[in-house]
Amino acid sequence: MDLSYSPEDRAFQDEIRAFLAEALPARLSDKVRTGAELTKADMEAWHAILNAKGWLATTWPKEFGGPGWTPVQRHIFEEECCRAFAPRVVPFGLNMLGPVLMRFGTPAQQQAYLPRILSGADWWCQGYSEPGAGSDLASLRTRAIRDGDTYVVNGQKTWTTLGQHANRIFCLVRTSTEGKPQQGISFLLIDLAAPGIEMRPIRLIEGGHEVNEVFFTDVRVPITNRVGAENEGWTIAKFLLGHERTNIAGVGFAVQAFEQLRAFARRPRGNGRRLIDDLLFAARLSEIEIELEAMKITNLRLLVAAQQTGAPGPESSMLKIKGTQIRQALNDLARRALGPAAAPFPLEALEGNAALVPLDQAANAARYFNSRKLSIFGGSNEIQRNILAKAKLGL
Amino acid sequence: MDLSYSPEDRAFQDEIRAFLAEALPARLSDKVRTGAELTKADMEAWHAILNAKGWLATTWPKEFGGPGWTPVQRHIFEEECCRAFAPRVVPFGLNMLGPVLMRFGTPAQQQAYLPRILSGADWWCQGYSEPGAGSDLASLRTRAIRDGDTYVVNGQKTWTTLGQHANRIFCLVRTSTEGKPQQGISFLLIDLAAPGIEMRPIRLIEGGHEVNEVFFTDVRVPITNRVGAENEGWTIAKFLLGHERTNIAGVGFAVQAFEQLRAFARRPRGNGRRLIDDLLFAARLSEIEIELEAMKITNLRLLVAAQQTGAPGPESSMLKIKGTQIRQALNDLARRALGPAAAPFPLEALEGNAALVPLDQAANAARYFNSRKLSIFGGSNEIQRNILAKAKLGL
Amino acid sequence: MDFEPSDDRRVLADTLTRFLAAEYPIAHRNAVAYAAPYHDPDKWARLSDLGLLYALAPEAQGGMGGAGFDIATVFQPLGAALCPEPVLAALLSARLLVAAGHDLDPLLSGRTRYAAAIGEIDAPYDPAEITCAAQGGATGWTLHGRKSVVYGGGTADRLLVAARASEAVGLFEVASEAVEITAYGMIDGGGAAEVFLDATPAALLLPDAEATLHDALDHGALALCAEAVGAMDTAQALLLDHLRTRQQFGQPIGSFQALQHRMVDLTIEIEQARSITILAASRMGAEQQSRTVSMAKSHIGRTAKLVAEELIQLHGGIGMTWEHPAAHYAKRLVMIDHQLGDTDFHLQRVMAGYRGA
Amino acid sequence: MDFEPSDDRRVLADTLTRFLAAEYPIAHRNAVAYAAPYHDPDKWARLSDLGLLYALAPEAQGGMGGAGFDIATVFQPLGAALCPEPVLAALLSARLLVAAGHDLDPLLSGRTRYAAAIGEIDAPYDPAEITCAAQGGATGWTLHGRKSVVYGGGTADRLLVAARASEAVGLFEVASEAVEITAYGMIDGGGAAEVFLDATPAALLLPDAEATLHDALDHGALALCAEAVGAMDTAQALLLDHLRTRQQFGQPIGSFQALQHRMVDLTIEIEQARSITILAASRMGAEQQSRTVSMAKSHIGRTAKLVAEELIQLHGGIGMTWEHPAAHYAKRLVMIDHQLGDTDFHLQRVMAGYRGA
Repeated sequence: MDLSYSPEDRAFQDEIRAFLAEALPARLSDKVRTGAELTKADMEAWHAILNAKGWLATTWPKEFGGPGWTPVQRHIFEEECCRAFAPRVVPFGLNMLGPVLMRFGTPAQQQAYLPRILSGADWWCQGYSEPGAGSDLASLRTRAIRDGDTYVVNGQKTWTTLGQHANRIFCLVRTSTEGKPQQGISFLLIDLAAPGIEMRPIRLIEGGHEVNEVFFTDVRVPITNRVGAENEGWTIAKFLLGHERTNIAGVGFAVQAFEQLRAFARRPRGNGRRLIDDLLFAARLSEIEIELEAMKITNLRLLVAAQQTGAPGPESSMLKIKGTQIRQALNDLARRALGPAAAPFPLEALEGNAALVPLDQAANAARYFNSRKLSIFGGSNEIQRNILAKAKLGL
Repeated sequence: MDLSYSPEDRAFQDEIRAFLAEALPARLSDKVRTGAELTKADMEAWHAILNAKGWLATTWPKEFGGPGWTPVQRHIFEEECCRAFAPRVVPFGLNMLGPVLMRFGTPAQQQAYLPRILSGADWWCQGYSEPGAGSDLASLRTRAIRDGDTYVVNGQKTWTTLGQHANRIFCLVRTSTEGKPQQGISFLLIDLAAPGIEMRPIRLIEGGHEVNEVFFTDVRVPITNRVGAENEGWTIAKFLLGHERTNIAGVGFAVQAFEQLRAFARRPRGNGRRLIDDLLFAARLSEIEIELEAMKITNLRLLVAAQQTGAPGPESSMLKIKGTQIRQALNDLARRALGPAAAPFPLEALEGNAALVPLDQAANAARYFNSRKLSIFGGSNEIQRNILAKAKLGL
Repeated sequence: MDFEPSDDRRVLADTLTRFLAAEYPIAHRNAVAYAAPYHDPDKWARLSDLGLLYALAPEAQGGMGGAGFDIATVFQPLGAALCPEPVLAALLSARLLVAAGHDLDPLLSGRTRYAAAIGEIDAPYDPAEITCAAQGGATGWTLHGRKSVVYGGGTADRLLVAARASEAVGLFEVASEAVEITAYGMIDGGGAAEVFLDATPAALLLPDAEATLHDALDHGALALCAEAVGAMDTAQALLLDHLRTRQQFGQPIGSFQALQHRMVDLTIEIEQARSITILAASRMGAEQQSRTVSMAKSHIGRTAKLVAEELIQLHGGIGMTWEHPAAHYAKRLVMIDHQLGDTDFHLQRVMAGYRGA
Repeated sequence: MDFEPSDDRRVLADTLTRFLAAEYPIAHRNAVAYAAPYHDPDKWARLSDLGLLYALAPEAQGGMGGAGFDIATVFQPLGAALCPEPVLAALLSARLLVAAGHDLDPLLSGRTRYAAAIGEIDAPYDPAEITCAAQGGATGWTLHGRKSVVYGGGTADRLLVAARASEAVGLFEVASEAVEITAYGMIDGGGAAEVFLDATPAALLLPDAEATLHDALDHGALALCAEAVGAMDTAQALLLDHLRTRQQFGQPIGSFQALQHRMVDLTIEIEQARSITILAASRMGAEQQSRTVSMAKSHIGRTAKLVAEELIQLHGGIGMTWEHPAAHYAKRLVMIDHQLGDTDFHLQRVMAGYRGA
């Protein structure tokens, strides 16, 4: 039992800190700190900085241009990025498609796409969910019908995050209606410039635009853009679901939110009093802090176990559930901490002389509402419970 | 909208209070207040006092010897009895079998048994659950096989409350294995003095003896002791479940527990400080008080609705769930209020010079553990949720 | 004992419910609730013509109601329809003007719009903490300071301002033109404003207004509870409809037991919230008014948030979208806890009741 | 970073687990835990012979451990087997004797049984509130007052007593024969005692012992956390077995989704409790010792109760019976919250950490 980092890990941590102190532009970390929306250019700029250092594709092995880090090193990197308020890396190409191509793609596909992910030439988005296929993903109905050397794709995808910035989409499509629903699914790479594709924004509860619907009408996709065998896309879908859950616990984000909230609560108000001295507030904050401290260890325990066994087990569903509960609880308390001042609509947030609260708190209500997605997207917490009941508890 | 009692109801309330002040022996109310075990003689004595006044069978119509009260009057009576720490009326004959006989019994059965319930000549207990048939009551396996004018009963019943005091038991037994499990059940009245019956105590978690197992070996029961038609006992079981849920919310008991706990928390300790001034304790107590105040109204709303429609709906399951949650929360907090002093085992409770806490609090831990039964017995809260989902929400 | 509304109140509730259903379909509601002036002035006039505001004041002061159940009768349908009109501002103002012996008809008729400017950044809920200052002089009173998140403050003609003069907190009236007002919308719809008082000339209505302010805030809190009950009823109906119709894994998701049990628990909490709101309404004007209202508001704060969160969660992704009514009900249900005292503020008022003997 | 126990600790845990499984089957455990002397003196001697107690003290003082992980290694198997032996009394005493520079071997060998008499009726958890008095005189010190719920007090040879002399709380040693002791069993098994001090002659061990007492209580709280984790693991196994085998409505009840989801939530809480206990063990002797132990004890207090209540509820009636192990695990899990500070007491210690800058 030894909960401290090894000397090597501590040296690694120092290296990350030094890099972030030098390379992370304040204009980006300020935006993250205050919850301001990052532009496409902001995200691309941060990707380019990381890529220049060789630290962009943290989960990739060295032969494909990754740094070859251990899970613990990746954890340290993510922790430090959060602490420094670095922008989050856009995961669709790097952490989702990349590993899929390395495992299931042809050499030609790997050579064509992996370097473009690193360079930023391609921005990928994800075409999984459909209006009728959410938790029950296997019921998806977007059809791809063979016509010579191409598939003709018709249907609709939804919840496509940051699709407005993307030039390519990877999709699960139905190539057969025979057998069980899982059996007729294939995995396609689609150029968003192809004729017949329309992307429409979905406005979320707090007013922001981060997800989209994608409509496919007679879109022609070369069969060489299929990854893996025809009708065997479900294997890839499961691989993605089970394999790449880096930072699923979101501990770094939770620590960030906790520190911001505690700092705010300690600030004396106009009448000299501090929110932290309100006993019920302090009790609620303590309860979350305790859960968060426990979560840090739970996360590390599973990380170290995964490092030893090579793959995360169904336990990662525990990280998803508890991790989202903690982040949502923090966002909830941060919203409540503002009292009536949480109400002004962020799109018209008061600034300057009329400001009600510090800038990094002004979006607390919007953040709270937006964070309700955490327990829904990426496999709802109900689905995670089903998985755990079956795979871990044997019920 | 008028939440106050009518002048008639208030006069009725005064009458009850005056009666209790005069007729309830202090030796009984002291036992109830301190959680001491009531003997069989104690319970019989209180029944006799109520019966002499004509207030024993509060749910019975006048023609059978009841007082003919409205649901609101019954509620007032129960509220006042709780406030005065009167013993609880033993419900098996009065509130369970009585209404069954009135509705399904033959005139001969009614004449034979109802007066004996009032007089105390018979003490009934209930033979419903079996080791393999708890929530799934219809799977019961105790067999009754016809042999001329008698049934021969073999099997086992369990959770028979206060069976150690009883001379008779009403049972659900299987008279047919044809069709759906619900279809082959009959309702029998059995004399516990009959050969082949053995009653064994079940010791509960906190050490007390209030429930029993009953074993039947070739017990002969005259067919005239069957209530209702053969194989139609399920109708009676459902009638009992749906119909007679007097005081299912247990509001009176909760008020009693709340008042005792608040009084204890307000008492200055040796160092002059009071538990009530501990902010977290006060917060937890307040949260329960709020639920209890809401529950009082929820209970009355459903009571008045039942008075108008003639029968309680599936909503009474809500009273069961929330009512038991509140009572359990109060028992939980009362236990915690004692700190380490909750630990001494009640069977060896410290008294006199060595007493740790006031006598009416000494059994708090035992009460807490015993009260875990509330959400299990009489249809578990899980079963109540199933009922509500189907019958009230249409899911 | 009787839990049925009186005939008068039933007629008012029915009229209001029909009007709101016809005039505030969710698309229109959202259109007006999220863009300046954050309500619909035209429909506000028509609501006033229905006599709505008269239900908020007692007969002795020219109204036609004013009891706890009258307020609940008005606000429950408003909540069920997510109506963004500044009726809360009118209610608070009416209670203050009644106490000041002021003529209420301009307010009750809808001709003059009032807003109550009580809360401040560092005194969000408790009038005892007010720091805005009132100074008396030869030419009358002037006010100094800032009032925050004044509901309906952006569209009011007159403001009723609580400000501290020497020891006591007094109640003053000022004309909106006389102050600097920054109006804005709220995340759950409807409008509020920052009010900057800079030697603003004011008329004194009540020299010692603390009890009056508490009473007005109690009435406002009751109104918010009733509004929440109405919104929770609609939320529950939306949710039940979704559970019955949304298919996943070849069956309606309402057939999954885990969701059924959560829906049952939610239903029980909503019924409890309704009950404690009824109790609070019955105690307005009675001895236990403040403590009972606080019980209700504390319960509602917790329950409305639970309903909002389950409303989104059980809807899944669609409940996160601006397009779906669920999102807007969820926002309102959560943000009600930010108005006139949140669940813990009111819990502490309930706890204060233990301090006595 | 490494979450595997060291080889020494693994051997100790395995030895202890095997011993307890063989010697404390639940029927025997209940037989000795609920009847005077509320433990099994014979097996206590054999446990001591295993060297168990040496793991509780540092090598410098003649022990073979004493670190946070040593304590966790001992108490987790004790919890898993519901062992009623007074090991907690030994641990508290060992920490006190270490601080006093006292010879530990009589304790660690099991030859002399010590109990720590710290808590009082009105000072149940916090040594700062102690009122028992120590008076110095020509013939030495005498103690006056009463100590309550002294774990292992009924079977101890020597008592270590915290008592107030003028300003400071000091630590004293008395012989059990010199005091009046009322021993009793506890509702969850095991024994405790009331200790009446009436001019009892005592030896002064430490004149200012408050920090030492806090340190001992921190170690005791950690031990209770580890014990709870062990008991929760057994509880979870009992529950899973029940869910897999108990049939109702023609299927194992573990196939019902509502119960599955509750079981998952329970599992997550247990893992969180294990994690925070590991963290606390790692911080013993470090700067954050007290606050981290309080985090763990507060979490455990809440979680162990949840596990206990679900253990009974999901077992149904059978879980309410004395015959079934579930009932006894449930009692222990709940009553751990009554020892050395409950969930809210420790939450307030965590909250106190915010008060600084």
